[in-house]
Amino acid sequence: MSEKDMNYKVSQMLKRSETNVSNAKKSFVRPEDEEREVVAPDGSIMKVNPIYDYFSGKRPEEEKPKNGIVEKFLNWARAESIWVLGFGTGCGSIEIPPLVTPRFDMFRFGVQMRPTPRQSNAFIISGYLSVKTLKRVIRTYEQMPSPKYILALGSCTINGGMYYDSYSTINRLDKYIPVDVYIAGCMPRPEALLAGFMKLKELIKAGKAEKANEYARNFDEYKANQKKIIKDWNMPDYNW
Amino acid sequence: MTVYVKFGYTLLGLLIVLNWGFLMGATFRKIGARVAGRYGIPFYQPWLNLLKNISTRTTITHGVMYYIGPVFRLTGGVGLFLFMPMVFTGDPAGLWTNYSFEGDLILILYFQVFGMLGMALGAGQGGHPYSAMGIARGLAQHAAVELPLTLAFLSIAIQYDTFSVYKIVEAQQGGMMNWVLFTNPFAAVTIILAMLGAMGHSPFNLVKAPNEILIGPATEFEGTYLGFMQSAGSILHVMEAVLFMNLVFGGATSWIELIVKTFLIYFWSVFVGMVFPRFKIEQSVTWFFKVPLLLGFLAIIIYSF
Amino acid sequence: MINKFLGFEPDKSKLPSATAKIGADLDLSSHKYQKIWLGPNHPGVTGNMAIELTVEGNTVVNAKTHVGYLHRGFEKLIERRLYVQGFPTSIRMCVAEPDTNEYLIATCTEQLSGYDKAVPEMAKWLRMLSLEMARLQGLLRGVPGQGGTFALGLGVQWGVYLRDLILDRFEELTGARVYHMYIIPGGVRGLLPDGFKERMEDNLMDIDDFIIRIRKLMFHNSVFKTRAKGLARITPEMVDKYGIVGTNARGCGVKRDVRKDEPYLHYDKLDFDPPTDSDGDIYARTWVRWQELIQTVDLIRQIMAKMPAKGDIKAQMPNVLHWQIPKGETYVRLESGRGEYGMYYVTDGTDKPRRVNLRGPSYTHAIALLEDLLVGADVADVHAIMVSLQTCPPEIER
Amino acid sequence: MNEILDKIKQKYSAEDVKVQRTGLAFVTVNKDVALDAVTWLRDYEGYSHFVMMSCVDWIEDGKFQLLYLLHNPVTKTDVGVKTLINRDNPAMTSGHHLWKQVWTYQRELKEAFGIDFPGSPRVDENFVVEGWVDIPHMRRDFNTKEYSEETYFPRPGRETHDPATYMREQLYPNQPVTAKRKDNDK
Repeated sequence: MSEKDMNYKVSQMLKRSETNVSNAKKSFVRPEDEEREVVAPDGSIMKVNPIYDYFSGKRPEEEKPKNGIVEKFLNWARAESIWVLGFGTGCGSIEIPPLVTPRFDMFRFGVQMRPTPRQSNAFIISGYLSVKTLKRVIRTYEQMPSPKYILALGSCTINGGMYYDSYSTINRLDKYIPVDVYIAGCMPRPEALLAGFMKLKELIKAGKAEKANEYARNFDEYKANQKKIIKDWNMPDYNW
Repeated sequence: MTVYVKFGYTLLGLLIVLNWGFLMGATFRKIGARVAGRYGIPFYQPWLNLLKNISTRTTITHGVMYYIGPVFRLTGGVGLFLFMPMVFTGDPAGLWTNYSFEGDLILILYFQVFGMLGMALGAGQGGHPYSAMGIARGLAQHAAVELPLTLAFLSIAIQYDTFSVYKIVEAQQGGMMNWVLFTNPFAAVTIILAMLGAMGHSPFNLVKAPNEILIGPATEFEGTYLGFMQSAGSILHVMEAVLFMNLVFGGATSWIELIVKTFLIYFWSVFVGMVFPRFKIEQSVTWFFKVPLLLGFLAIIIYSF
Repeated sequence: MINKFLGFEPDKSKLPSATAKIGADLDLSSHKYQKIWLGPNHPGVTGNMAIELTVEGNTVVNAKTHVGYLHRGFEKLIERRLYVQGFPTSIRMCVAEPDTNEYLIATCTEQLSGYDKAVPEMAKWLRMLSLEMARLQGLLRGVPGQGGTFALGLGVQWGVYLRDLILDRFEELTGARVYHMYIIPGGVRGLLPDGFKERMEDNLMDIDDFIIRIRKLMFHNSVFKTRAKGLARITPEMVDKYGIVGTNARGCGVKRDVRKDEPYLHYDKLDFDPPTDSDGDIYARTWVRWQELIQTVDLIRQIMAKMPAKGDIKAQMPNVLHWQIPKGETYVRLESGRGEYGMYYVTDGTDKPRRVNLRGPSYTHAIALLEDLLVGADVADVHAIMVSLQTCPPEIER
Repeated sequence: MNEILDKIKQKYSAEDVKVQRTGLAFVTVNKDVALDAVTWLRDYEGYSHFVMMSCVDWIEDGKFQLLYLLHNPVTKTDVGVKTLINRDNPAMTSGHHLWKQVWTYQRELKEAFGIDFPGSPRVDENFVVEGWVDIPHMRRDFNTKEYSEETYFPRPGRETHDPATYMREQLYPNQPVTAKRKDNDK
């Protein structure tokens, strides 16, 4: 199938899915999350919308890098201290334990694990993503502080891999969130992961790992893609 | 003029303590890695982490208290430092004794809790259920640690008839046999046991356990706040070690001695933490209320008569 | 939701009323309870799953397991692949011990097409070797992993290192590190390389040393005992009620082991006795697994000693691209490191299977059993209980 | 083994009794007595271990085939009790009171095949897929490849081959095509 045909097909699919989504839109929000009017303690009536809390309505903004040598110095520090979020999204996470243990020991390169998205700046998408996980990945990614980097593990994040025809897993990760480094293989060896981290360091030091800004810039496009496959969109558009 | 000189020396001392705290943290992570058979982090990793944390672009807010939490914690560490004599030179107004005065032991006890309370307020406003849970656990355990610790401090204060840390150090000079470790063994053993809880290493680190809950109070903090908190943590660790060194192990007469002694004191808690899993909160509270509390009472009773 | 889609709503009043409820009835607006989610993004959760806890203070009053984060639709995908194409797909169903899936799907297809008698002797021994190695690498992660849930990370570090050595041997034998595809219909893919037994013996000696160290580190450790004893107790009555299998059942004294009960391959020619314990708590389960670690090392030694030096490794099979299996159905089970692991395989006479359904032990352990065991537990123990049941989410949702 | 099969034949007029191998047999009984047979096997014949519950979609016959697989830990034998239910309007009596894990299977079957089990706890909740709007995903008439191509974004340039056709083209490019096999990719 040529590129042109594919583009045509994709545009057709988008059209169709838009109608689908609009038909089946309302039903997924749970009753307690629906927008409604409640009576306040003083008797007044106020509107509440539980899934939009008070800072989630804001769009992400581009955060410009600093100038020249300052940014270079900070980039060096960022590259030498990469904190990875401990969220194993797929079967590739079986290769994370060897990385933190004697055989491969990624700590010596300044790569460490952190348990919460607030404190980590690298996210290993370890393999295929089902739509259910993608929803959580998006929320997690948006909560991570900028600058943030995504390493996509395995061929299933590149083009679907052996799950290309599965109804549950996505095919291309870069349609939904921006990816810095792809690590191919099924499953990639720990050495490949280490090489991926080295590549990421190179990118950061060269100032090319600015995908968080790219996400902010193309926010509408990414959101449209995400909403196309997440049929039960019952969360804020952006949360941080 | 001497006021400014003294101030300068105090600032210098704080800088030394901060860097020593970073280095000590890195060294012990490296020791842990070597026990496991790993190479471990480079020794300069904590400075890089600090730089990286400061260079984070996003800043989030959950309200005023959320900002003040890390500041409180840092204040706790710095306050502990300000009133603690670091190096004993024989001169009560010496340059490295900071602002130690009569009765600073009580102030130091207060500052130990201060950081924890600040964290409680900050993390509470963070709003994350794990933060609240971590804080509840942290305060419960802190109370359990403080009780035997305070009893031992009181016993030492009764023994030397003073609440000044400087005078306690002074009284211990002149040979190893003058240390509290030998003159008041009950209080010393109480402190050595309660120290494990105060240092926050396994088995008493459920507060920030990543498995049992997320990482407790720090769950919502990021970027600069986290950098602040980790710096404050480093200072607190060194200062706790200095406190125990001053009270039990005869103080230090030079920076070299201070570094060696704090290293060994800190090593004790790491040594235990390496091979023991962590207690649940009720189990650790029970543990502190058994042997350490009993020994603390004994120490008080013996020196009251 | 599905009802609406199908356009009918069954009349529930005509069917026997069954009012059994799962979980307690809680008034969440009373502010007495708090809902917290453990996972999917949580370092304490095994794999990618979530537990929705309702807590009262520090005590869990209700728990719900949420799975599906790893759903790939394997059973659907295999239905539209040739029998041999189903292989690389199916083994990814469980990443902890992938070889068990290879054996199951190979045996199912062999049984249904009548080739199960044709599998050569040598291939059977090699299959057994690969299965036992898979069990060993799973246990090397699992036994110290239980200490890891209580923050005893040292054992995990040693264990995962030794697991890497076993993966090296796998690489030598099969060419792959995690997903091997070694067992194929009709036999296995290759013979033992030269010097394999010596290198394996070297690693096994390291593991012997590790077994002694881990006993000192975990089972003689007072803090570990304090936390693990009496926690999440399984009684023998619960075994049949919940469908508990494997080490979880053996931990409370119910001796069930497929290798002994219905010996497959050449397990009847090996000398072993599955270990049991009577307490049924986390400590007993871990202790059984530790004993099984010793036993697995012994079994690998026995297999390497008893296997023939040479022989055919693959039966003559039809062209896999045109391989059609007559209509039939079968269920094959084996003993994996987590317990009975089985596959229901239905063929309809074409070149693709009609239905493949995997029965993983976690399906019952991690949902029905875990939800009941968690009630009344401390929040800090949730992770330990989950790991002690050897939860493996991919085999629940496939 | 044979005694029990004879008993099931008499008691529940089972058809299609097939011994697959030593210690494993499948019987088909009527939908109304299926759970009776399962209960009887559990309580009187010692088949106390519930192995699994499964469903096969025989779309040609318009039937769903439900399977209750039971294991006897004493005699080490398995009996699979099968029953056929109608494909349009599928519903089955719930068996969640028999074993604790049965409701999980029923919840999965409800989601994957659309078979209803009235009275089974939490049967209407999501099991593995979230926000599913298509027909139940394990039914034979649900085409997963088509769905995937429509919903997700296939990467241009990725090719999939039917193995038989591809190998024939590669190995014997000049030979005329004789095999009548259907293409793998519809």
